This record gives sequence, C-alpha cells and structure tokens, in this order.
Amino acid sequence: MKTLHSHLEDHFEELELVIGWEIGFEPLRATPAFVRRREDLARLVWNPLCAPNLSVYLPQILKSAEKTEKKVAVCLKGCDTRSLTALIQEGFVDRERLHVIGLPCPGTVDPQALAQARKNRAPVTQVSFQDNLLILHSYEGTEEIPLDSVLARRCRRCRQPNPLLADVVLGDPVPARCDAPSFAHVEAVDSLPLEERRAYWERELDRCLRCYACRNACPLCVCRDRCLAESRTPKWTTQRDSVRDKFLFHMIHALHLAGRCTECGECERVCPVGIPVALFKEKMAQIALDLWDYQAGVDPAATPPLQTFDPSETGI
Amino acid sequence: MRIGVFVCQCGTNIASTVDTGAVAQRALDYPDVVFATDYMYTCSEPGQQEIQKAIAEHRLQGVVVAACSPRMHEATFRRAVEKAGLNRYMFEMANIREHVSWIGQDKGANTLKAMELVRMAVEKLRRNEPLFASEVPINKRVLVIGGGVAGIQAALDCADAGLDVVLVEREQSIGGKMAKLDKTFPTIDCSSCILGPKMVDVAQKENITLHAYSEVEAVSGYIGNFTVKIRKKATYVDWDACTGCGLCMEKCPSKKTVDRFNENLGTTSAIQIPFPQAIPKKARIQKDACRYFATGKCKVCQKICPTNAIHYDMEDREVVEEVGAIIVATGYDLFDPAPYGEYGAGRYPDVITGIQFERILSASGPFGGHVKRPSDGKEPKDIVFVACVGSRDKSVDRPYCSGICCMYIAKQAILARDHLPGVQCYVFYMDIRSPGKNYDEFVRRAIEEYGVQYIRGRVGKIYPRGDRMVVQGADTLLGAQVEVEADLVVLATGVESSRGAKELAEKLRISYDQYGFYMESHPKLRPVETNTAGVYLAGACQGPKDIPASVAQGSAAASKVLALFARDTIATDPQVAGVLESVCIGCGKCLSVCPFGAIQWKTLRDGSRKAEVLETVCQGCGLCNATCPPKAIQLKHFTDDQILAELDALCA
Amino acid sequence: MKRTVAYYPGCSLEGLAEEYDRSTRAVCRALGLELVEIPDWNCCGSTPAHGYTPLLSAALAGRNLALAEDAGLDVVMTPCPGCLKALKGSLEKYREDPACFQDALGRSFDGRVRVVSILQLLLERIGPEALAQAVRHPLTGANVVPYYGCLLTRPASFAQFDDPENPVSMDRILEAIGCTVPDFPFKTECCGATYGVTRNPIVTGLTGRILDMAVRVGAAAVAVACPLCQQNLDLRQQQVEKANHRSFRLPVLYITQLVGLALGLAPEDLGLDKLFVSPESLLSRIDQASDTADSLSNAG
Amino acid sequence: MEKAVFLPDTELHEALAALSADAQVWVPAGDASKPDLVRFQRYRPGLSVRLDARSLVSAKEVLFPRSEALLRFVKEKDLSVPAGHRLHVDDTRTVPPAVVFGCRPCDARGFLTFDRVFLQGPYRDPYYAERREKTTFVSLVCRDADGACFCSAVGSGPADPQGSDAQLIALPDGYVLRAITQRGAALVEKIGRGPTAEQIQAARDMLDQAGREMVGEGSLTAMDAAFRARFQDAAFWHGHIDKCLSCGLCTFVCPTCYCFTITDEARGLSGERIRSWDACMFPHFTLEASGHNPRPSKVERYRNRVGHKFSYFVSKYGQVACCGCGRCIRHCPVSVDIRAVVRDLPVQEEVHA
Amino acid sequence: MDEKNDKQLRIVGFLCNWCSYGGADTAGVCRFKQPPLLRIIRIPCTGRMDPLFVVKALAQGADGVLVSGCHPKDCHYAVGNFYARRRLELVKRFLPFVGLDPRRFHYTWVSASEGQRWQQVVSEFSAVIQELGPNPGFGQDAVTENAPQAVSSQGGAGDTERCISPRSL
Repeated sequence: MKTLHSHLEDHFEELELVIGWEIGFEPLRATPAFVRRREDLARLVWNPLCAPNLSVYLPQILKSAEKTEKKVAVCLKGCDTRSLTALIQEGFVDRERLHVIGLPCPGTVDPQALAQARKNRAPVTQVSFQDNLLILHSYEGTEEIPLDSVLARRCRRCRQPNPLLADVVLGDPVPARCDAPSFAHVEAVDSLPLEERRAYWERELDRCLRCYACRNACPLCVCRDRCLAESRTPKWTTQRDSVRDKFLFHMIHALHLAGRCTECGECERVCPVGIPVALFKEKMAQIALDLWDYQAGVDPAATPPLQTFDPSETGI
Repeated sequence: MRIGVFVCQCGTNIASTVDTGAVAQRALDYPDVVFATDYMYTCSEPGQQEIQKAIAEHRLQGVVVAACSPRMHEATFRRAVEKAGLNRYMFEMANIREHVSWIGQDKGANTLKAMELVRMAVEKLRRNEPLFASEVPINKRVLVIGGGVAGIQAALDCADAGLDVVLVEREQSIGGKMAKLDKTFPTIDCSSCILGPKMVDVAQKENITLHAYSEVEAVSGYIGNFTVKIRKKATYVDWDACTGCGLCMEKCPSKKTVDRFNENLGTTSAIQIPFPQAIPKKARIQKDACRYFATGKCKVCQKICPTNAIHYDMEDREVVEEVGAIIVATGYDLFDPAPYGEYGAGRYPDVITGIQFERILSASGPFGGHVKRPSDGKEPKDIVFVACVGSRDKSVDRPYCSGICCMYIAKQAILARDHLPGVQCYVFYMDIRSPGKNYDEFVRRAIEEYGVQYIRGRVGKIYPRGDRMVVQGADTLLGAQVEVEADLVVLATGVESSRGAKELAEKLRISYDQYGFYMESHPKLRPVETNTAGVYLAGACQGPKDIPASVAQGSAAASKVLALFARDTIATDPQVAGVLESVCIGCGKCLSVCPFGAIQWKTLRDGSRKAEVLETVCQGCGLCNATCPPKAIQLKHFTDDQILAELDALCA
Repeated sequence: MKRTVAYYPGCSLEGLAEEYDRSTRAVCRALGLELVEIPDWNCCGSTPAHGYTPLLSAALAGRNLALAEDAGLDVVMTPCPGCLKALKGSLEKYREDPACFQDALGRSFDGRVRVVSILQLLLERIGPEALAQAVRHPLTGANVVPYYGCLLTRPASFAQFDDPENPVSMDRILEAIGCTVPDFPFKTECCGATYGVTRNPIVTGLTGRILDMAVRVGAAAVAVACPLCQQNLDLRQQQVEKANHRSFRLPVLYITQLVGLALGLAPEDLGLDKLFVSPESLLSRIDQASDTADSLSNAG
Repeated sequence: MEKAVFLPDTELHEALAALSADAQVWVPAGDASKPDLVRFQRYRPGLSVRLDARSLVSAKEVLFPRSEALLRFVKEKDLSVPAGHRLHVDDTRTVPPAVVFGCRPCDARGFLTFDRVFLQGPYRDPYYAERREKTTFVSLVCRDADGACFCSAVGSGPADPQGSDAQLIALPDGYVLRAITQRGAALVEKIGRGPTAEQIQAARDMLDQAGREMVGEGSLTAMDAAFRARFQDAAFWHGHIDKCLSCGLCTFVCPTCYCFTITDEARGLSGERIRSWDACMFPHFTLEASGHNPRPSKVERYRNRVGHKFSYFVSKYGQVACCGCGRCIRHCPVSVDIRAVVRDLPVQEEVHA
Repeated sequence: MDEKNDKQLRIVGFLCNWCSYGGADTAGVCRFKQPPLLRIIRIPCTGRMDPLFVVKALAQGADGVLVSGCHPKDCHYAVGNFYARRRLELVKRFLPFVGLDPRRFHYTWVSASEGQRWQQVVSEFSAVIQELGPNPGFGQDAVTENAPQAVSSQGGAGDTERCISPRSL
C-alpha cells in the first residue's frame, strides 16, 4: 500500500504515534499496530482483513499521553470515522490532537465465512489482493475467492464506506452497498412471533461466556473498568451464569448505546460464540431513526437524542 | 438491622377492608423485622408514643408505618422517630389506605397487597442510610406577583414585618379588578375609599420596590434563594421625571383611544393615566394608538411635558431580583360572553357585562357616575340582570360557580336604584349564592327595600324590539315563559383564570388545573401553599373568591413567608444526588441533563475530572442518576439499590 | 368527501314538500353533486315510531342506512330535519348496542355511514366561497331572514353541526347567494309544529309572533329548511293572518329554492308555483335590483 | 500397546450411547445454527459430534463450571436468638461420573495445572476434587494443529498422554482406542472391538510420528528469569499490550486459567454462595476496598497474566501453566500473540520501543 | 415471591411523587374502586426512571409495568418528563424485539387532581394484564448453576427449531 507508507514517511516528523494494522499470528489475521519508530512503518498494511475499529483506543491513548505538539495518527475506515465522530460529539476525543487517515473501505472479511469458502484446508502461507479478489497461497496451491462472497454482515449493510472526517483520504471513494439505512436483519427477527423471538434470544444468549469482549471492543462503551454489569453497588446483575443475568448485561449495553451506536459491528465480530449482539444496537438505531430521524456519529455538533428533549414533540 | 413495623387501622378506614393483625403478623417473617404490631390511630399522639416506646424497648434502628399516604403524614412520623433518637430517613411508609383499603372491597386481596407493600417498604428500609440536612442561608426578601387587593395585602403585611418586598404588577397601576369597582358588597363601601389608602401605603413604604407595567420573565433557584428576571415594559415616559400632572392627556390629539380601564365603554387619549387614584400615578403612551408611532409626526406630549419625561425611543428593560420566597397573587379575568350568541353581547350596545355596568356606576367611569345607556345615553327605566353567564355551564367549559356574581348583581341593583329612584330591576337567576357574613341579608334588602324583581329561570334569548331590549326567559316558579322589556341588560359574567396564568405557572414550576387556576398543596389544610417549596398563593388565582377571602389569603400567604423567614437558614432536603468519585468516568452526561445546573466539574490531583453535586442547588429529581451509565451518581433515599429492592420484593 | 352522496328524500318531500325535493335535486345537480337516491328506501318512522318503541324507529331508519352502505356510499344527506333526527338517532342506538340493533334490523350493519343535512352538505362539501362563485343572479336587494325552527340544530350532542342556540349556517348560505340578512332573533323559536290541525290557536299564535318579528326586521322573505316550518309559515299564513287580524303577505321559500334562483335555475324547476304565498313580491324586487346592477355594470 | 480396541467410525455413536448409560459423556459438538462453532456438549442421539474440530472453549467447563452454587443458605426467623434468625446451610450435591470423549491432548493436559492448585496445594478443593475423580479423559491424538498451536513449545505435544486416561488414534476408517491409566482401561473394555494387527501397527506408527512432530517452534518453558528481568521495561509491555482490549476472553477459553470469585446471591431470607469464573484482565480482579488497584491498567494485568503462566508458576511448581492450545491467540478480538511476548522476553535489544 | 399464589397477578407501578402518586391518592380519597393488581413504587420524578428498570422488571416476571408522571410542561422539575417520555417510548418499541410483550408495559401522564382518570388508567391496564395472564419473563433460570455438570442449560439446539442466524439472512 504504497500511498499509506509514503504518506506516513513524509509526515512522520509531526507524528508521535501511528495506530494502524499489521499481519497477525497468521497471514489471514490482521492485528492493530502501535508504531512509534520510523523503521516499523513498513509493518503497516491496509487490506480487507483489517477489521478492528481502531477508534476504540483513542480516548485512553489521548488521556494517558500528555499533550505535545506532535499528533497521533490513526487509520480509520468509513464506519470507524462514524465512531470517532460520536466520540467527538461527547467530548471524549480532542480532534486537534489526531491526524486521521481516512481509508475508503471495500468491506472487511468474515473469518468464519472465509474458512467455509476455502476448498483446501492447508494453512495459508501468503495472501494477496486484486480488485475484489482474495488470492490465498498455501502448499496445496493458490485459491481465488471473491471478496463479496465472504463479506462480514456489517459490511453487507454498510452505507458509510467513505470516511466522514479525515485529515487525508487515501484511495478513491467506494460506492456504498446500501444507500438508505437497511434493517433487513432486524426485521427478520421482528417477523418471528413473540414467543419464538424470546426463545431465539434465550438460546443465543445461553452461549454467552460473559467475557465482555463485545463491551470492550465497542468504541462508545466509555465506562472502561467501571461497567454497571460488573458492579455490586448498585447491583443490577448477579455473578450467576444464568441466561437472565447475561440478558441484563446485553440490555445495559444496548440501552447505553441507544441513539449513540454508529453500527460499526465490532461487538458482533469479536463475540467468540458468534451471538449476533449487534442486532440489539441496530434495533436501537432503527428506533432512533423512526422517532427522532437521528443517525449517530454523522454530525459532530449534534446531541445524542436521549441526552436532550424537545418540548413540542408529540406522539410520544 | 432491627426493624419495627406498625400497621395502622386508621379507625375503620383501613381495618374495614384489610386484616391489619394478619399484616403485622406476616411482617414478623420478613428479614430484619424484630417487632410488629397494629394500632388504632398510629398518627395520633398516643400512637406516636407507642412507636417511640417500641423504638427504645426493642432497640429499633428503622421503622415502617403501614398507614395512609406519605404525602399526608410522612413528615409527622419522621418527626416522631427523630424524637425517639432515630435519623428521620430510617423510616418508610406503606400506603395501605389510599392505595389499598379505600379502592377495593375484597379483604383477602387487600390484605395480601398490604403485606406485599409492607414487604417492599421493609426491603427498601434495609438499604436506607441516615441522611442529614445541611443549612442554607435565606435571602429574606419576598417577591409578590400581582398588585390586586390580595397582592397589596400580602405586600403590606410583609413590609410591616420589616421584610424587603418586590411587587410586580402587569398593568400600568396596581389595584387589580377592585380598582375598577365603584362600591363593594355587602357594606356598599366605596371601593377606592378602602383600597386607595392601601395603594398609597404600597407607594410610600420604602421597603416595597414596585415594578408596575412589568412581567416576570424567568424564575430559577430554589426556596430561600430564587433569582427572578423581571421585564419592565417600555412606557415611553420616564416615571422618575413624570409628576402625573395629566397635562399631556389633555393635549394629546388622538382622543379616540379605546379606554381599556373603562372596559371599552369610553374613549381616552393615547397617553393615559388609567384612573385618578392610580398608583403609580404616572402616564404611559399606548403605542398602537399614538400618532407619533403611527406617522412619525405629532410629539405634542413631548413638547408640553413640564418635566420632559417623554422618550419615544424607550426600550423594555430587564431587572434581576434575588428573593427568598414568592407570593403569586395574579387574580382572575372575567368570562367573555361572545359564545352566548343568543344573548347578543357585543352585537347590541345595551347588552353589557357586570364590570362594564360597574364602570358606568363609578364616578370615574365613562359617564361620570350618571347611569345612562351606552346606545343613546338615555336613563334606563328597566334594567335586567342575567346571572350565571359563563358560570355553572358545561357547554362553555365553565361548570364551576364563580361565587361573587349573585352578590354583585344585588349590589348593582341597589346602586342603580340609588342613582335612578324610578328604575325597576329584574334578575334572572338559578340559585342565589350568598354564603358570606351579612351576604344573604344584603340580597334580602335588595328584594324588600329596593323592589328588585327576582325571576327564577334562565334567559333563552335577548333581542331588540324598537329601541328597547326584550329578555325572553323562563320563570320556573310560574311554570311559564316570560318576556321582560328593558332598556339595559347586564350579563353577570363569571370568573376565569387570568390571561397568561399557565405560562407563569410553567415559569414557577407550579401546577394548575384544567381551567388555569393554580393548584394549592392541599385544598383544606394548605390552601395558600403550592407543591413548590417557597412559592405561595393568594386570592382568585387559586380559584374564584370574593374580596374578604382574597385579603385573608393575602395575609395568610404573608404569614407563611414570615414563618419561613423566622429562621436565618433553612434546612435543605438531604434527598439530593451524590457522586462516588472512584466510579465516575467524567463523561459529563449528568451535567448536561441537570435541569438546575446543580452539578459541576471537580479536578482531582491527578488531573482527572469528576462530577460534583452542589447539595444546596440539587432538587432531587434523579435525572442524573437515570442518565449516568456506570451509576456513579446516586440520588440519596431513592438509590438504584433501594428501588431495585422494592422491585425484587415483588418479583423474583 | 367524495362528490357522490346517498340521498334520502323522506315521505314529506314526496308529498307536501315536493318543491323542497325538486329544488334540492336541481341545486345539487347544478353544483356538481351527484345524488344517488337510496334504492327501496322506507319511511324513517318520524315521531309515531319512537313514540311506540325507540328500537322500532332505530330499525326503520337503520334499514335505509344499511341500504346506503350496501350501495357503497359513506355519506347520507336528507333535507328534512325530522328524518335527520331519526337517521342520526338510529346510528346512536347502533353504537349503544350493535348486536341488539342488528337483530332488530334483521341484517348486518357496520355503522360506518355519516348523516348530514342539506345545509351541512352545502357548507362542508361546497363551502360559502365556491357557492358565491357559482351564483349567476345574486339576490341583491332582497332582505331574507333565515328561520331554522327548533329541531334542525338540536340537541347539540345529536346534531353536532352549528350552534344549537344561535345557528348561523343558513345565514352564511344566504349571504353567499347575495341576500342581505337582517339580525333575526326568532330564528329558533318554535312555530307550533304539528298542532296546526289539533290545536290551531297555538300555531297561529306562535307563527304569528315569528312572522311579526320578520316583518318588524324588514324581511322581504323567510328562508326555511324544514317542511313542517314551511307548512306553518306558508300554507297556514292565511289562517295566521285571520287569527291576528293582520296581513303579512310574506313569501316563505325553502333555502334550496333561494339558492336555485341565485344559480339562475328556472322557477319551474324549483317548484316556486307550489308556494301558497306568491313569491312575486320577492322576485320582482330581485329582478329590479339585478336590472339596476346590470345597468350599472355595463355603464361602469 | 497394552489394552487397545478398534472403534469403527460407524459404531462411534453406538459407543457413545453405551458410555452415557452410566456416565455423562461430553463430546465436542457443533451448533445447528452455527456449524463451525464447536463446544463441549453432553452427548444425546442426533448431536452432530465433531471429533475432527477443535472446541472453542476447552473442556474446562466440565470440571470447573462457569458458575456453581457452593452452598445454599436459609435464615429462619427466630426472635429468641440474639441474631434474630437461625442460619441453615446446605451444600449437598450429587456429582455423576463423567467422560470427556474426544478432547485434544492439550485440553486434558490443562488439568495438570488445575490439579497442582486445587488438589496438591495447601487446601484441597472438595468440589473440584470430587468431579476430578469421577471424570475420565479420552483425548484424540491431534493431527490438525493450526497457526496458533504451540503445545510442543511448552513441553507437551500432539500425542501427549499426560492428563488423559485413554487415547484415540485416528485411522482412515475408525479409531484405535488405547488405555493409558487404570480408569482408561475400565472404559476401554466397554466399547469397541478387538483390533487387527495392522490397525495396531498403523496406530503405533501414527503415535510415533505424532510424538516426533514439533508444534510451535522453540521452547517457552524456562522463561521465569527472563520475565523477571523484563518486568520493569514499560516500553516492552506497552509495545505488545497497547492493542489489548482487556476483556476476559483469553482467560475464559484457556484450559489452564482457574481463577474464580465467590459471591453471595441472596434474596430476602435465602440465597446461594456462588463460585464463578473471574479474569485477571478484569478491573475488579485486584480492586481493593480502599479503591486502590495495584494493576490499574491492561498493561499491568497482561504482564501479570504472562508472569503467572511462564514465571511465577514455573518457579513455584516447576511447570508452565500453559498447555499451548493457542485458543487465547486464535479467539482474541485483536489477536494478541502470547508466544510473541514470551519469546521476546529474553531478547536484549530494544524491541517494539 | 412466596405469597404468589397461582392466579394473583402483579403490576409494578413507578409513580412520580408530585403528580401521579398524588393522583392515586386522590383516587383513593374519592373511593374510586380499582382492581388490586397494582403495587406502587414512589419515585421523585419520571426523569428518575432508567429504562433498565422496565426491562429488568419484565425479565424478572413482573406481569405488568406501569409508569406515570406529570403531564409534559407540568413537571415539578420542569423537564423531567420530557427526558422520560423519550426513554420510555424507546424502551416500549425495543421490548418486542427481545421477546418481551410490549402490551405489558404502559406509560402515561396523570396529574394530582385526576383521580377519576387514574381509576380508568389502572382498571384498563389491569384488564389488559388479566387477559395476558402471568408473564414468563426472560430466561426462566433452567436448572443450570446448581447442577454439578458444567455447561449451562442443555437447552441446546433442538433439531426442529427454526433458526435465524444472521449469515442465513
């Protein structure tokens, strides 16, 4: 990705830290990279495997690092910039201290979908990308898989592939996969009869380990280390591994994101037991749209709907 | 924790449909309950002593009383347990009267419900903590809104007691409706003779600051420390310079201005002093009638004013007053009879309202006290009074009785006879309401001495015949339809809430009923207080009433303020929010939702910022508690754990 | 509101008040309102039916509404206040107890239909401005007083149209067609209704008062919207004159006849010939006024 | 190969049914709605048994449930007693025998760490002990290590018998099941049929080949000194751990993480004392009553996680508290690789400044 | 709840102290009869209502949840009910998504003088709850944690149930 490296090389003097992605423990896995030295810039990559939303680190990084004249560079995909906008809206991130590298995003890969799409099972030794094709090399030969067939769910309903706010945008804009907000998956669950819906969620949440990966991966979960779901005073949930307590934790998460969630889908990506927890937040986004015609993380100056009111609104 | 449960029988109010003995027995099974009994009248003196005795004897640390509504006796019992050495917040009430015994006959279901309400109260009490009120200095100044007789009385009483008073009156002069009256019932005192001196007192007392022709713009703060923004509307006359000589009124060319003080009966000049005894006796230019404002020329008044007090470029001004208590005495308005198309009010000049007839009777009225017909100025030989116009009538949404019309009809009939000995008065009425002292005797005098003809029935139609009016109505005692020809018809219009009452209520955060009359804290026990601490009511703004009652309420409200200001400080309600700093993440959501600005930032040594509650400003609404994601901020006495405890007591 | 309306003439409009029916149809046709007469309609039961049992009156009137519903029409118009009260009364009865109503009726009924008077139809469906534009011969120079009678707008909970004590709907229509409408206090006084035959003095007394007041306020004609009122004021005007030893000679026309005249319809289509008191005095006054108006306009 | 039997693929379900007659059999099984999500579930006919796949959460849940009631208590009101109530405690429980069939060697080996702490420590945990004695582990020789596995690097291996009572060796048409321990032998008798010589030979070859295979390069077993030396190097830890989200996933899926918390969950007069999984990565793990937290941020917490497994446990018990299953790497939301951290410990020059 | 005999249904009421609690008192003072299902929890203002209370109550098996406060613009704390009505409408529309019956949750505005209307609110809502019957709640705790076996409720994926896994969408 010549342009990312060349851009960073030119600006490295003004930067104190660059947050991007690098190859992880296996070629098919990208992992966040915190580069502080020039020679490590080469490790950075940008391709459809770079799924993690790096805006989740910004509040903590900016809080612990003292304010110097140098900036913190961060690579953000289209949906990631919506999370950053929401953080700016609520005052958790000081925009001036960031050098935002906006990356128009063709969509990220869903590892489970990729595993199923692959024909041979030998470990992949090398991955390359060529306009919407993944080329996997392994000792059993190479394999070409179209990106569209292994897209993550969040990307299939993405309407914000291009960065909302950025200091520089590397790469030309990508057409959005949906123009209007699409809640097909939410409506699919809504179409179930009430009892069946409850049974569905009870079955899904039964698998929950309560490991809180979904909470900690969420850029807008700002309580960091003081979450209500673990609190004993006040005590809303018990430590039991019961479906109801896990349900209450997910309700706390959903209600705290009502009118704030930017639908980046990280919570669902990181869930080890594959529970579609993002559906809770997408339902909240749908309600916020219906009730107040509000989309989170679009306008930095807007106030989240539950943080304000309108005396003249009727119907509710 | 050692808890005592006291189940009140409230005579038969509770005992009749709730087995209080069983409730007390069942309470012994609840956690931490070490003593439980039921009692005939727990709120009575002996009842409270029972509680105090039990606290000592059983070393109780918390008390639950299952009786009436906490809105009724929570304060009583808190004082009782406090006397016995308990903190007054280690006390909970279960409302088993208004919410249980009085609303259901099924004794079994009621008893079960009572047991569960006691269970909820016990579970909440187990999580209560002692709370201690903090003291806040009181700003011993009082604001009176409304300069009618009630407001004047309240202001004078407070001023006599040495308080600083700020009186705000929306009209150009104080005096309210009473200033428009000629005489008052039942003594036929001349209204301005008894009101005038009080108005002069208001002007002369140094510790009364009068803001006439001004309106309250915004109210913030809380009991003991209100901040009130007052908008002083532009009068285009510098009231410091104006001496009230009235020269400008004589010379003002636009004489055809509708005289609102005389209820649109006469005309006056664009620059006007409403009535001779006006306080402050200062002129005011009515902008829409003034030629200068219309055409840019004229300026007659500016030229001839001896103290050149006229300033056409005058703007509204805003004044801020800091006060400790507010007395609302904004009075009432009279019903506009237009909805009664069949009476022809507004179509026929000789069909007038009671207040208009009062102006006609008044020496400072449009006809100088001579009773004449507005149409042709002739002296009427027959006058018909129609009672209950806009009162006791659901079809115009005024089902209530206005209380004063029967009396002022009788008065006006007597006065009419005084002015014109030959006049014959008729009164169409449904029932005569004359409850006050010497009231009914007064009406009897009107009938017996002044020959007023009372016809019991409503009026169906009023229409002209020749130059006279025909009043067609029923006479239910004769059982026939009657027609009365009259030269003048007076519609006794009823009382309604004053224009703008609702908007002011929202500024003061007091509630009002569907007709716009302000809600007193308790109709019988606390008629002059509101649910907002530090805001009191006086006069007709709280409901239709006559002058004696309004004056009495003026004094009552003043005495409430004096009681409040008797102490230098006031104990604040400790049911306020508190922040657990280790849990606060400094997200600022609580600051942005707090309606009272009671939360501010606090920077710790390590530079991190946390929310901090100003206990004196916090009103205890709990918005911050509901908004805080990690629940770092908790509203004392209504914490999450306490509410969850009550919830868990009900369902697994 | 669609342009087609179910039309329920009622018995009196086929008999005594035939001219009310004819003028109503003519006016509606001229104003583009399509009246669909309810097929096989029956008498609404009027006063005798509910004298016997309210359910009978409800069922009788209800059948017409059910037929209107079958014809897919959601608004039923009836010029006669008596039928108006009967039809509205049946809807009320239906809402109180649908099951009992339907078995009294002997068929299903879902009560969607709305019942309106001719005044309500003209005002709500056409409206005063459109009516004024449609006028070809404004009845300028004619002082006409509106006489509502005591049933048309009462009881308020039933009629749900205009002010029961001080109605103004007919005033608006008369103003729209160019009449000057003096202030007429007796517009809702009772005319004696059905006592004309049994106790005639009541009618001559009450109707006399009304006609006297009409003359007193300078009316050249009286507009009515109720066959019974028209009968007492027009048909019995001679009896009233004899009883009161006075001569009124006051034409009493149906509001629809006046509107018809204003729309330029031929007098025959409006049934003016059926009136007892000849409307000549009114017509001449109108023609005279319109001539001067014509001369003024083409001169101007 | 002392006692061994042959289990054809076709008779697998039959054998499992036989075993579940008198014990609860836990097998790795896929979810109907999520075929690639393999978890240990109790065997029942019709379950899609997936011996070919690695389970997401280790078999740890069988012996160490996510939350279990240690005891139930009831307060009986009695005003004559000073406390006002009498406490009744009841910790009776029935633990049926269990068989973990088809786990990987690393899963079984994980319990060696548990045993050191729960059984051989100063205090013997009765709950764990009772389940441990009643559970038989049948591990399958591992043929499908992936990029995250590193069992050899911690002294284990794809055919490591330690911790297993019996071993399954996959052949093209079935499995040779060989007993390792007494309990394994008892189990082997119940199922399968006599193996043919070729099958024994093929099994033995497979065993040797797997034994020799090295999964994961290098050795991470002697890193305790290197860890202590690296302890103060903040840049090192920030370099590796800045990307960590400090969630509890790595500890919950790890076969050797045994930390737990005990809480009372009471309502009114009755309640339970619950033992439930806790994670050193959680904030409350070391939060003190005063509000002070010796490990305030994720860097200290992850350093402790590495130190615990590769330094403190080694110096105290002489064995690494890690069985190299790679789950913490495979499922980490941001793919933190513990091997990379541990391998970098001894490296002197500045790494990831 | 040990006293919960089979038929007795319960509605948890969250009433604002200044208006609706007063309205309930007025209804009591005027002896307006009401069914005995409602149990009232007094809160200072509907602004104090965290939507999580509603979800937790319904999940725990409360048969009905009723929230009532001052009419908008009439709140004792000026804006409490403005925030509340947004949160309550949001949770009302969210409940069905997770399988909790929205008809079991009702919020309304009743002032201290509207005793009659309070009777009507309570009677109508109680009738709805009577008709809906007992609330199964969410995640009726299966016999998981005290069973010695490890993995929680063996509900597992039965073969017949119809599954919506997002990937299949």
